Amino acid sequence: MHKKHIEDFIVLLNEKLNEDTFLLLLKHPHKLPEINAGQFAEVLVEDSPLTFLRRPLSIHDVDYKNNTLSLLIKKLGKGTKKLSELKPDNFLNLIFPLGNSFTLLNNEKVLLTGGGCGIAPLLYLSRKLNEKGCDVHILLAAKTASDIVRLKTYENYGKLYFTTEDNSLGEKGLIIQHSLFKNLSVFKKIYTCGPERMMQAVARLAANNEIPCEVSLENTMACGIGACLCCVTETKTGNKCVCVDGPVFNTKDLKW
Amino acid sequence: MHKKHIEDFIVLLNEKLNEDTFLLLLKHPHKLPEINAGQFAEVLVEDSPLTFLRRPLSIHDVDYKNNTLSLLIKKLGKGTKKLSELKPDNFLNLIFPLGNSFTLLNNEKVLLTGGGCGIAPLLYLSRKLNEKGCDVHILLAAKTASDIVRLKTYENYGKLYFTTEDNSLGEKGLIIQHSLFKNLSVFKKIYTCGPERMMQAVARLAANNEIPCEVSLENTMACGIGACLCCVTETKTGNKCVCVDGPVFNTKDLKW
Amino acid sequence: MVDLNVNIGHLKLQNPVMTASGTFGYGLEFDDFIDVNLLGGIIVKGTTLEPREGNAYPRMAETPMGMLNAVGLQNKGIDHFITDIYPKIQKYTTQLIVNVSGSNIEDYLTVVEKLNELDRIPAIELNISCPNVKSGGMAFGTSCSSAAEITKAVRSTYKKTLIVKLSPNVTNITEIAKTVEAEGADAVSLINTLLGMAVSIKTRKPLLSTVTGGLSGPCVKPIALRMVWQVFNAVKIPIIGLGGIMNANDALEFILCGATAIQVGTANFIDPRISIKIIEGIKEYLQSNKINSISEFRGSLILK
Amino acid sequence: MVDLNVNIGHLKLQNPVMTASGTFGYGLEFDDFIDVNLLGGIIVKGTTLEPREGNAYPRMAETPMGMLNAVGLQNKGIDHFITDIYPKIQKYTTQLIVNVSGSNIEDYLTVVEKLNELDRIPAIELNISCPNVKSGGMAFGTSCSSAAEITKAVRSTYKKTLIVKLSPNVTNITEIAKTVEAEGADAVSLINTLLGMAVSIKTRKPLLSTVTGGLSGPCVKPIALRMVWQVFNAVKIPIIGLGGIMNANDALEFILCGATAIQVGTANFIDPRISIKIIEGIKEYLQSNKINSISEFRGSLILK
Ligand SMILES: Cc1cc2nc3c(=O)[nH]c(=O)nc-3n(C[C@H](O)[C@H](O)[C@H](O)COP(=O)(O)OP(=O)(O)OC[C@H]3O[C@@H](n4cnc5c(N)ncnc54)[C@H](O)[C@@H]3O)c2cc1C
Ligand SMILES: Cc1cc2nc3c(=O)[nH]c(=O)nc-3n(C[C@H](O)[C@H](O)[C@H](O)COP(=O)(O)OP(=O)(O)OC[C@H]3O[C@@H](n4cnc5c(N)ncnc54)[C@H](O)[C@@H]3O)c2cc1C
Ligand SMILES: Cc1cc2nc3c(=O)[nH]c(=O)nc-3n(C[C@H](O)[C@H](O)[C@H](O)COP(=O)(O)O)c2cc1C
Ligand SMILES: Cc1cc2nc3c(=O)[nH]c(=O)nc-3n(C[C@H](O)[C@H](O)[C@H](O)COP(=O)(O)O)c2cc1C
Ligand code: FES
Ligand code: FES
Repeated sequence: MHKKHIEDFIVLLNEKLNEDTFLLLLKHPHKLPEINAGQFAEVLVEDSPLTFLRRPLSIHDVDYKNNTLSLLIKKLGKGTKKLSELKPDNFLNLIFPLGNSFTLLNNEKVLLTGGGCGIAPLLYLSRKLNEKGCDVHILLAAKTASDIVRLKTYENYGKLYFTTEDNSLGEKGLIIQHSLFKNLSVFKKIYTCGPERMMQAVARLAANNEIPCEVSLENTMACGIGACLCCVTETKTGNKCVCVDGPVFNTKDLKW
Repeated sequence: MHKKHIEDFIVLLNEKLNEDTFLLLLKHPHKLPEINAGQFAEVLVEDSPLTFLRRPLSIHDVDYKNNTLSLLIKKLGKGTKKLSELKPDNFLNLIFPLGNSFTLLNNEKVLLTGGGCGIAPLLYLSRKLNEKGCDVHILLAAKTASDIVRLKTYENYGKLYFTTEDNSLGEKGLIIQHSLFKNLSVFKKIYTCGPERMMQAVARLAANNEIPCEVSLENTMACGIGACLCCVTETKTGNKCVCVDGPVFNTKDLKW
Repeated sequence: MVDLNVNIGHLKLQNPVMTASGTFGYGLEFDDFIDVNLLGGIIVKGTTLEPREGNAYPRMAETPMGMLNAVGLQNKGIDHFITDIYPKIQKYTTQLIVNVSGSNIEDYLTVVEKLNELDRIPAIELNISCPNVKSGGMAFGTSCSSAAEITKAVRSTYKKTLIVKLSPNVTNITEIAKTVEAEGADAVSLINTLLGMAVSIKTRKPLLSTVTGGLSGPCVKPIALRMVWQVFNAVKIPIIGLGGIMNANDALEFILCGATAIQVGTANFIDPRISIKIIEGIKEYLQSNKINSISEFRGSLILK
Repeated sequence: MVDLNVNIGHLKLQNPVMTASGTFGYGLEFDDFIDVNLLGGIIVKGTTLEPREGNAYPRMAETPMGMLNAVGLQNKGIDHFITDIYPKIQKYTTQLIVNVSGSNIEDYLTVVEKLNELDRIPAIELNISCPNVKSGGMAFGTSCSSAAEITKAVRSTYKKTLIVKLSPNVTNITEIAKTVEAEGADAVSLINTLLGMAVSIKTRKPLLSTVTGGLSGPCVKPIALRMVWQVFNAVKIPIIGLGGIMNANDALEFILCGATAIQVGTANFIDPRISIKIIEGIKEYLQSNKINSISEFRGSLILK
């Protein structure tokens, strides 16, 4: 495991992507330590009376040349709202990189699929897989086209597909109704994140097709470093901490 | 008593006056209600996790033409530090005007004296007394010259005197060592605010010279409107609330 | 339209939002800010037999998301209340409830008998939980036997609605609640303040003249909610929930945990209009969730 | 140089700052952030006889300036501790204290006897105050008789330093403290978490799988300080104070109120380096106030 760090990042950019999603580009004051795809950070929300604990947020992308990383965040409540108000030159304190990471393959055909702000860790993952020569297919699901953000960036690392419930982009319907799921066996691995129900549906189809499937779980966390045992998920070998034994799990180990 | 209001003011100006003193110029969105000299406001400090209660701050000056009022604030702790970071166009919620007020005289010679941020209410008071034809003398005390702020503004409404402990401005020493105190009987009334010990010294000399003396007391407050009874001071007729029966008291009523 | 009416004993409230004793003066202090008559009711300041000067200054200290107070029941006594305050607050059409304190049972009884005579006071809240007085106060509320004794005595003379206000500074609040229910209380209100303390490392002194004081505000909400839920599962009489309610969401949480009505305390200091905003917020929540009445929502916590 | 050494029973701490059980793992989780050996000591996770899976998810809820937890003593049992954890933490030179829990006296005794054999464990903290387990836990800590019984039993077998961790969910914490002192405890630590609750009006469900859970963080500090002060005035054995300590000022407040040492709990989640910063801050305060030793400062609250 990589050494964990705690550091004040400098906000370079806070870009509003749609009504409630924004991208934070953060600069590390020194050399950015190594980060794997699927890892997350515990972010300190300052000046927010009712936000006592840090907020776990996936690392969306990493740029070692510029020592920056980015977070893709959906405004959900008090903490994320406060983060959405950050301005360039503000500081943001992160504990990072946390958790395990996705297992990467070499030169294989893989499917990355997700919805909502669940897609945050998929960008860095798609880049890593692309670098390893994989044939990367990315399926993003949403209610409507405007929910899908950073489309152009994903396109750099794989072939993009969409489902929208209102048929405004890609195929109409839910994620598992997409035609890709008709012929799942062409993929060597499926990676998924998003709402739990969505991930479970994907995992079930992956299992039916005997394709390994990795999910990134969300969970309420207090420490993010395995110290409090607040973030457990049930696995076939007992309760595991999502923050250190996850957030990435192979679905065959989960009690889904 | 005037009707009390609760209102979001707009910050027009936040001027740093010295290391730890600043002036907030606040615009009322509508017509500013009438305010008397000596009254204060309860100010809501937002986005400050450890500042739960409002902060009482004297009304430093009032401009009915522009519907603005100003606060003169010393950075002391969490709340005042937060207020010092306000920027133009920010909102600031005030409950105002609160408390009683100084008793004004017509066409008399009066002495206003204070130190520290205790001088905040003296500006509006000096203006009111000046308007009423009084011969206004203002004695400001500080450790050193740079502690004394808004000098030019006070000059508009009365004759200024100073004491500084390091002799950098005016006479050297403590407030009551000023030569004005040698001949106190020329004044019909003394108004004082500042550190309690300073006010008590002034009040004692006023009493010795049988000159009426009004003080503005500070106190820890929760509500500012007489509802909680947290802000009492002992008077000869029992405990009185500084927020409604004060903050101005005639020293003869206090148990000093 | 949603139905916000609730009953506490014989008392009918037009909505479940009341203001807590000691935080709302006699209501008059808030006339500049709100129409007090829109409230379900107001609980006026703790009233004792004799006038009380209360504790010495300082009486207040801010704490993380809360405050400590050591007012110590400063009030001018029941006779002054009757001659000076009562006439002034009769203008209100909302329910007026008097919070009663004392240092011994006889004092309580004398006050209660006098209040029994006042037409416009349909209920009292028996404060057996004030942590800020030397004798009486909280002492009555921290043992079942003394809580029983005082409730029984007051019940035998007081015929209108009797609310008993419980102390959270106990090992088992359900036992106390069951005891006062058994002795004839029409309702319980909880919680009063938690005993706390604050000191300054600058002066090395306590921040309160009394060293310890009563903690209130959002910091106590989790404890208050838990106690309301425990008592809701233990007694049949209505519960009035309070402790750290700052907005309509908080109020709804208490009702979800079983409170029939709620009281707004410390929040009045932060926003003097908050009690009215809470009524509006409750209405909106019920409407947008298609719940017809507040009683339908009460205690509807889902334990899967 | 200021003298930060303190003694708790036979235990010598290089400074009064320890980390609280359940909030610091086994220390190892913090190696990336701090030099754990700079601490006065660490209290490792609550350890039971048998492995425990703890409570179901969700186990955590944020509250105003605090959090609720319902971990429920998840741990792999004492034997796993001895074979797998103990070898790993022996690298530390700081004091290692094991927090012990159980659902009956026999379980406690078996665990304690096993810990008695471990050279590098000079003390245990007897947890008679966990609110998150069905049987045992807090039940032992909320009555004098059961607190006495378990302390006596453990004392008769355990020869090293015995710290008993008290529950704040009681009417009178001084009585419990006096009882465990009389039964031979070398020190008391207080407070464990306060029983609280949180619900969602969106889902209408409790936020914890166990409905109620343990409240910690700055919100409880006023209560914890008060209890430390009360117990300081009631017993002679050292007090380890905790509850909401977020910085050196908070720590100093507890010491001012009589604590010999303090523990940092929830604050470790916000800043994993905070315990070390607190040691630095205490040093600076003493230096700039010209106080030679922490024991000189202890309990020096000025009551005028
Ligand atoms: C490992 C991990 C990685 C994550 N990565 C991202 C990411 O990259 N981008 C992103 O936008 N979000 C991500 N999340 C979710 C994010 O942590 C929450 O949205 C955030 O903590 C909400 O904080 P808030 O203060 O805005 O909401 P709050 O005001 O605390 O809560 C608002 C509502 O959201 C619910 N809620 C709060 N936290 C969670 C949670 N962790 N899971 C489910 N519901 C919750 C609350 O119950 C409440 O109803 C991640 C979570 C985890 C555990
Ligand atoms: C009627 C009235 C009028 C006032 N007018 C002004 C004014 O015009 N300008 C101005 O700068 N200040 C004024 N004050 C004082 C001002 O209210 C306090 O400085 C402010 O509340 C401190 O808040 P804080 O959050 O910065 O400090 P905190 O972080 O709360 O406290 C910092 C330190 O200051 C002490 N302290 C806090 N509040 C007070 C208080 N009210 N009295 C004495 N000590 C206190 C605390 O004990 C602590 O040691 C007035 C006070 C009153 C009661
Ligand atoms: C300043 C102050 C004075 C109080 N006075 C009384 C009182 O006289 N009688 C009483 O029963 N409760 C009194 N209380 C307790 C409140 O009524 C209420 O029970 C407590 O503050 C918890 O609610 P809150 O967190 O909403 O404030 C007082 C509380 C405060 C803050
Ligand atoms: C997640 C979590 C787990 C805890 N587990 C234990 C435990 O196993 N044994 C114990 O005695 N106390 C446990 N506690 C209580 C703490 O040790 C401490 O007494 C309490 O949190 C108050 O201190 P704080 O406010 O500084 O956190 C736990 C607290 C938290 C937040
Ligand atoms: S969040 Fe603390 S162990 Fe995972
Ligand atoms: S501050 Fe509440 S009565 Fe004065």
